[in-house]
Amino acid sequence: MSQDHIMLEARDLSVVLGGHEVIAIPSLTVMSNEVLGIIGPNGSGKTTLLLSLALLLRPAGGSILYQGQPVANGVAALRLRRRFAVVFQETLLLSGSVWDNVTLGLHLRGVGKEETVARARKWLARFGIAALAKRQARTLSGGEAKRVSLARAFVLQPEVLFLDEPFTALDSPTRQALLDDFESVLRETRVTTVMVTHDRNEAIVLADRVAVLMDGRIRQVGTPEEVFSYPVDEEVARFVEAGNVLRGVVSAQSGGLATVAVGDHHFDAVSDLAVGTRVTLFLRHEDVTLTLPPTQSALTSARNRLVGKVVKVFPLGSQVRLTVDCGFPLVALVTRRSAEEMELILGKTVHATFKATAVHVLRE
Amino acid sequence: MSQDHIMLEARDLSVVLGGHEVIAIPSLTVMSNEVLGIIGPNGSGKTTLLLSLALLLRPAGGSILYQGQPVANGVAALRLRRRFAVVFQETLLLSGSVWDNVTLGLHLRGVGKEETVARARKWLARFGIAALAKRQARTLSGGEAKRVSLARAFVLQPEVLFLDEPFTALDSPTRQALLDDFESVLRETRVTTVMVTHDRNEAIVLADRVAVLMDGRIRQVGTPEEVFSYPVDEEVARFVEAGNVLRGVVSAQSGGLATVAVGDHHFDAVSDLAVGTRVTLFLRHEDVTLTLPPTQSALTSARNRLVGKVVKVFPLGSQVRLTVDCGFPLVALVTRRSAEEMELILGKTVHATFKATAVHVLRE
Amino acid sequence: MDLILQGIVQAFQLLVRGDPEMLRVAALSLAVSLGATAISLVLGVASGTAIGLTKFMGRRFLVSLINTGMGSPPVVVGLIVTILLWRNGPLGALGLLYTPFAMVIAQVIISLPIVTGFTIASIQQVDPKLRLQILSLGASRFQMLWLFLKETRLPLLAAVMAGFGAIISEVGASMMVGGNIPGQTRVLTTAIVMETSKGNFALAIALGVILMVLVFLVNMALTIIQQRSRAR
Amino acid sequence: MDLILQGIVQAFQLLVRGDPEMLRVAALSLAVSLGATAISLVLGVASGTAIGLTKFMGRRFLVSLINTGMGSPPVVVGLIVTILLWRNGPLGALGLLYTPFAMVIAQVIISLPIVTGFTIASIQQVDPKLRLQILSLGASRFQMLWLFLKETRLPLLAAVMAGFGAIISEVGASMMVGGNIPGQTRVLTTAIVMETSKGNFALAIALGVILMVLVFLVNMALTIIQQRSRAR
Repeated sequence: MSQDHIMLEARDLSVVLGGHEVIAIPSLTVMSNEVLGIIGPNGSGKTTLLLSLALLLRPAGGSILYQGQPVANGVAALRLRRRFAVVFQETLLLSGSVWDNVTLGLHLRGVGKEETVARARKWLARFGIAALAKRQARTLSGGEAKRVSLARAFVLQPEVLFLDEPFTALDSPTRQALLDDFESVLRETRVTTVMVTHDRNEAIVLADRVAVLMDGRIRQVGTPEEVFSYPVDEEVARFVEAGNVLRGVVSAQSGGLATVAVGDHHFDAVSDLAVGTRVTLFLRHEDVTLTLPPTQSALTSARNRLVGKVVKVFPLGSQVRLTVDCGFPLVALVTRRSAEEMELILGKTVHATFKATAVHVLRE
Repeated sequence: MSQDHIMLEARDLSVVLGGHEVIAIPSLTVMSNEVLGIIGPNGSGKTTLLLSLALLLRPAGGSILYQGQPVANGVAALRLRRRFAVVFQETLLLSGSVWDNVTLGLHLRGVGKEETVARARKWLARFGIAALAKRQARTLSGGEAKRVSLARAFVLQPEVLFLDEPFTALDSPTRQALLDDFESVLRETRVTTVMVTHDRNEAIVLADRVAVLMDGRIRQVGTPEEVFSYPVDEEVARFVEAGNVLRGVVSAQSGGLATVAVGDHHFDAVSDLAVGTRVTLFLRHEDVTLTLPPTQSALTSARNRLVGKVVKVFPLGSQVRLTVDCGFPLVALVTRRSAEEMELILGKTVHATFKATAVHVLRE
Repeated sequence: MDLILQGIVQAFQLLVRGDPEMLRVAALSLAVSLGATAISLVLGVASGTAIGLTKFMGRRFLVSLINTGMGSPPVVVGLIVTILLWRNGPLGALGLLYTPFAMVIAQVIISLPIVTGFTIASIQQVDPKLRLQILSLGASRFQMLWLFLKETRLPLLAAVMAGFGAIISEVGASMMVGGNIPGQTRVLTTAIVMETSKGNFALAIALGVILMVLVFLVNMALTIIQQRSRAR
Repeated sequence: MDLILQGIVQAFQLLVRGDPEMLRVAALSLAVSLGATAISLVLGVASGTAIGLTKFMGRRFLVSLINTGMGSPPVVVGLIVTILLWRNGPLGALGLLYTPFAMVIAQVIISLPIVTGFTIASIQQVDPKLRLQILSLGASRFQMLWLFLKETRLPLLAAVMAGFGAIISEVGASMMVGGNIPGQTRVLTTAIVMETSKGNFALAIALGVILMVLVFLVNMALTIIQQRSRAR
């Protein structure tokens, strides 16, 4: 399947709940084999949008198109629904064993016994829960149950996978282990995925594109780099806690201080990840300091230093957001007074520095 | 009452719940007229400690001393309890009107009608809820109910006031307005106060001393400056999210950028508070950059720059915590590699810089 | 068909003109059931509060015993009370069998577990910190108990209503220990059974209407109380 | 005192040797109440599921009507059924009065609101997202309904138990529409009332023990079911 093929599309989508229009979206597309992250504050309609796209909620207006064809109701919708799978925040396992749960969707589709067994075995193993097959679903821990609910979705080999905050409500180590497994499954299957999350790091690590939903409206769609570095407005910026998103590989490691190669640049960051690990760096805009050259190369504890030209100036009240082209764009937030004193205008050459301790390293 | 008088003391306090010793404290003192903040992670036993000190929970071992005298049981304890007042996280108003709630404690003590009316009127007015006196308590909003529960405590003119996370579960503007009112009441009455909180800012702004409770043990007691700038160990540091705490007054204000005078120094910070406002500045250790002189006074967007001598070096794995004496102690967290390259040893003169956007300004 | 229509018409005539026999039966029914409810209220709230607020060995067993009592058939209660009050039974000398007092005793035994069980449940639903808050306001142990019961008064009222509702519409035990003696121990339910079996539908319907109205009022009050106590 | 001790001793003799009269009464009681429960199960679960899963005008009113039905006195149900089945009543031609069929009818009317009400409540307690989860697994509307009911089977069993418990220990309606005819419509409760009033404590106690055991078993099953469904 080509990457630029539209899998799912919403047009003029309107969802009304309790007399209020909670979703109003002129257009939203999900491309084949992409992971689309939907982020937004509580009550912004993320789950409602997901349910509409997954054909589990009838919209008040507009249409959902599957591979270019509008979705009809009734038996046709059922046939389509059987190409989708949904994993909710709550694990929602049915009574019975883990095996019963994982095979249920196949039984509902009338899949033959042999194939059912083969597929269920494969996905139980893939999520590391083969040993739990005979356990009663209600006796599982939160992390185990979540693995079952993921296996139950993947066993269906869906064309589109929908996830509603799947990793919330898990404690941190459980969550990290599951995220790692899930990510490798996702990379391997390349299944088209729509994922609702409120966790910025999850979106950065997993999503190919991110849609920001606020008050039922899509405010911005783009790559994680675009959305987190260049939020369209103040409100989006405040919600996503804007920062620079850089992708790279750990190139050196020494006692908890890692060097990460981003293109031709090398940055120091506090992290104990091994050499060769693919990582995403997150750096808050306000943690980037700009200095005017010529600057003496005095030793400073700000380990990362870049030279670049100001290519964008965006005033924000008492502060100014500046984009510096250092081979890649780096965004810094400085006070208006600094910007005036330093005459930070378009084309000005500046040094950008940031401390190794200010860089958040996320394993990809 | 003199400031150095011990009001309440716990000795060898041990509280056992469900077979586990949840509190084990060799000694803890509450001085007259001080505000003692108790901070700690969830489940560390903060509330249990508060209830023990307030004589609402019988300890398994040890004793509570009130003004040097061990507390007995029975009628004597009741007489002591009537010198205390407790405000819980939940407002726990009784049915009936606001007036009924605020006067209840006085009725229980058999206070005369005239005095009851006078005191209730005073405290309803003081917390801005005089107009609500006749309202049914259960019809109040969260913020209003919290004000009633505070008035209900202050009307008792307690010798010791106990507060269990009183400002949690309120939305941000309501919380700020109430915090302001509460703080001015506290400053005015100088009532001895024991306050449990998980909010660092609340502790910085309100407490004279802070006790850090972890796993039922007091790990550190000291002024907010001491505890937040110099946590005794890594675990405490990680919990309190250590940072520099500086107290000062806004000396200039221009369009959202404030200059704050701290002793002889002036710092720029992003804040729209008016000139003359007493503030506390909070600056994360990792937001302080150290540079070796002679450094060219190049223009930089790091608006705040100080010169000082390294007076303390504390290695923390891949990072090092350095204290720089700039007239006042300023703590910086740098990578071990930086510390080695810059030869940051005791006595070394360094420049410390931090951006105006990195300073959190808390109104005092 | 005529008989039934006629019965309904006559029933409303009885209701409108306040037939003395009908009023006597309804009054006795109310007197017995209200008396039994009052006794259950005192005993049930006291013991329910004690059980709900304290912890002791065998507490769980006692609570499950009370729950069993809530579900035990009234005819069995009637049988036991009859045996106890039988002329040569242990309490036969009191001569209470086939008197309203016997009915009150039986109805107390039926409603007491209901009131006690409801009381325990409603006390356990109150935030346990409320007790600490009341104590911290300077209440003595006795003042605390009083304020605490005042706070739970709506669920307690529901407990009393449920107890009353159960015994006013109960028929087996009342018939057994009361004997359904006209003018002495005949109550609404036993009268309805008797008049119906005699084909005397007019009086039966009239009494049925009164019973329904009473039960309806109790249910309505219960619903309102439960909604108000939930609203808090 | 002797009479009572004697009664208890005789009662256990009857129980041990399986007295035919006792067995006949118990068997009829079980047959009637189980039959009525089965009918209520089918009607109540179907209508309860429909009401619980759909939204329509007047739904609230219907639910409160069902709740009223749950609390209406059995003697009134007995009165209404008697009138309907009376020899010259609307359904008198069927000749059902004073037969076990009449008792089944009355008991269905008593237990149906209980089963329906419990069904609605237990369906509303299930996470509404479970429906979506089942649909998203590829279930057709019919498959979804079946899986959904399978998920709620424990609370539904509780509903049935509660309905059965209410009618097996009910006395008024059974007496009115059954007539307590020996060998034909005499059930546990009516027999206990009758034998007690005759002073025939041996049989009354034996029947009382059987009734208590049945009710106890139902209560125990209910408790276990409720605890298991809460554990999920």
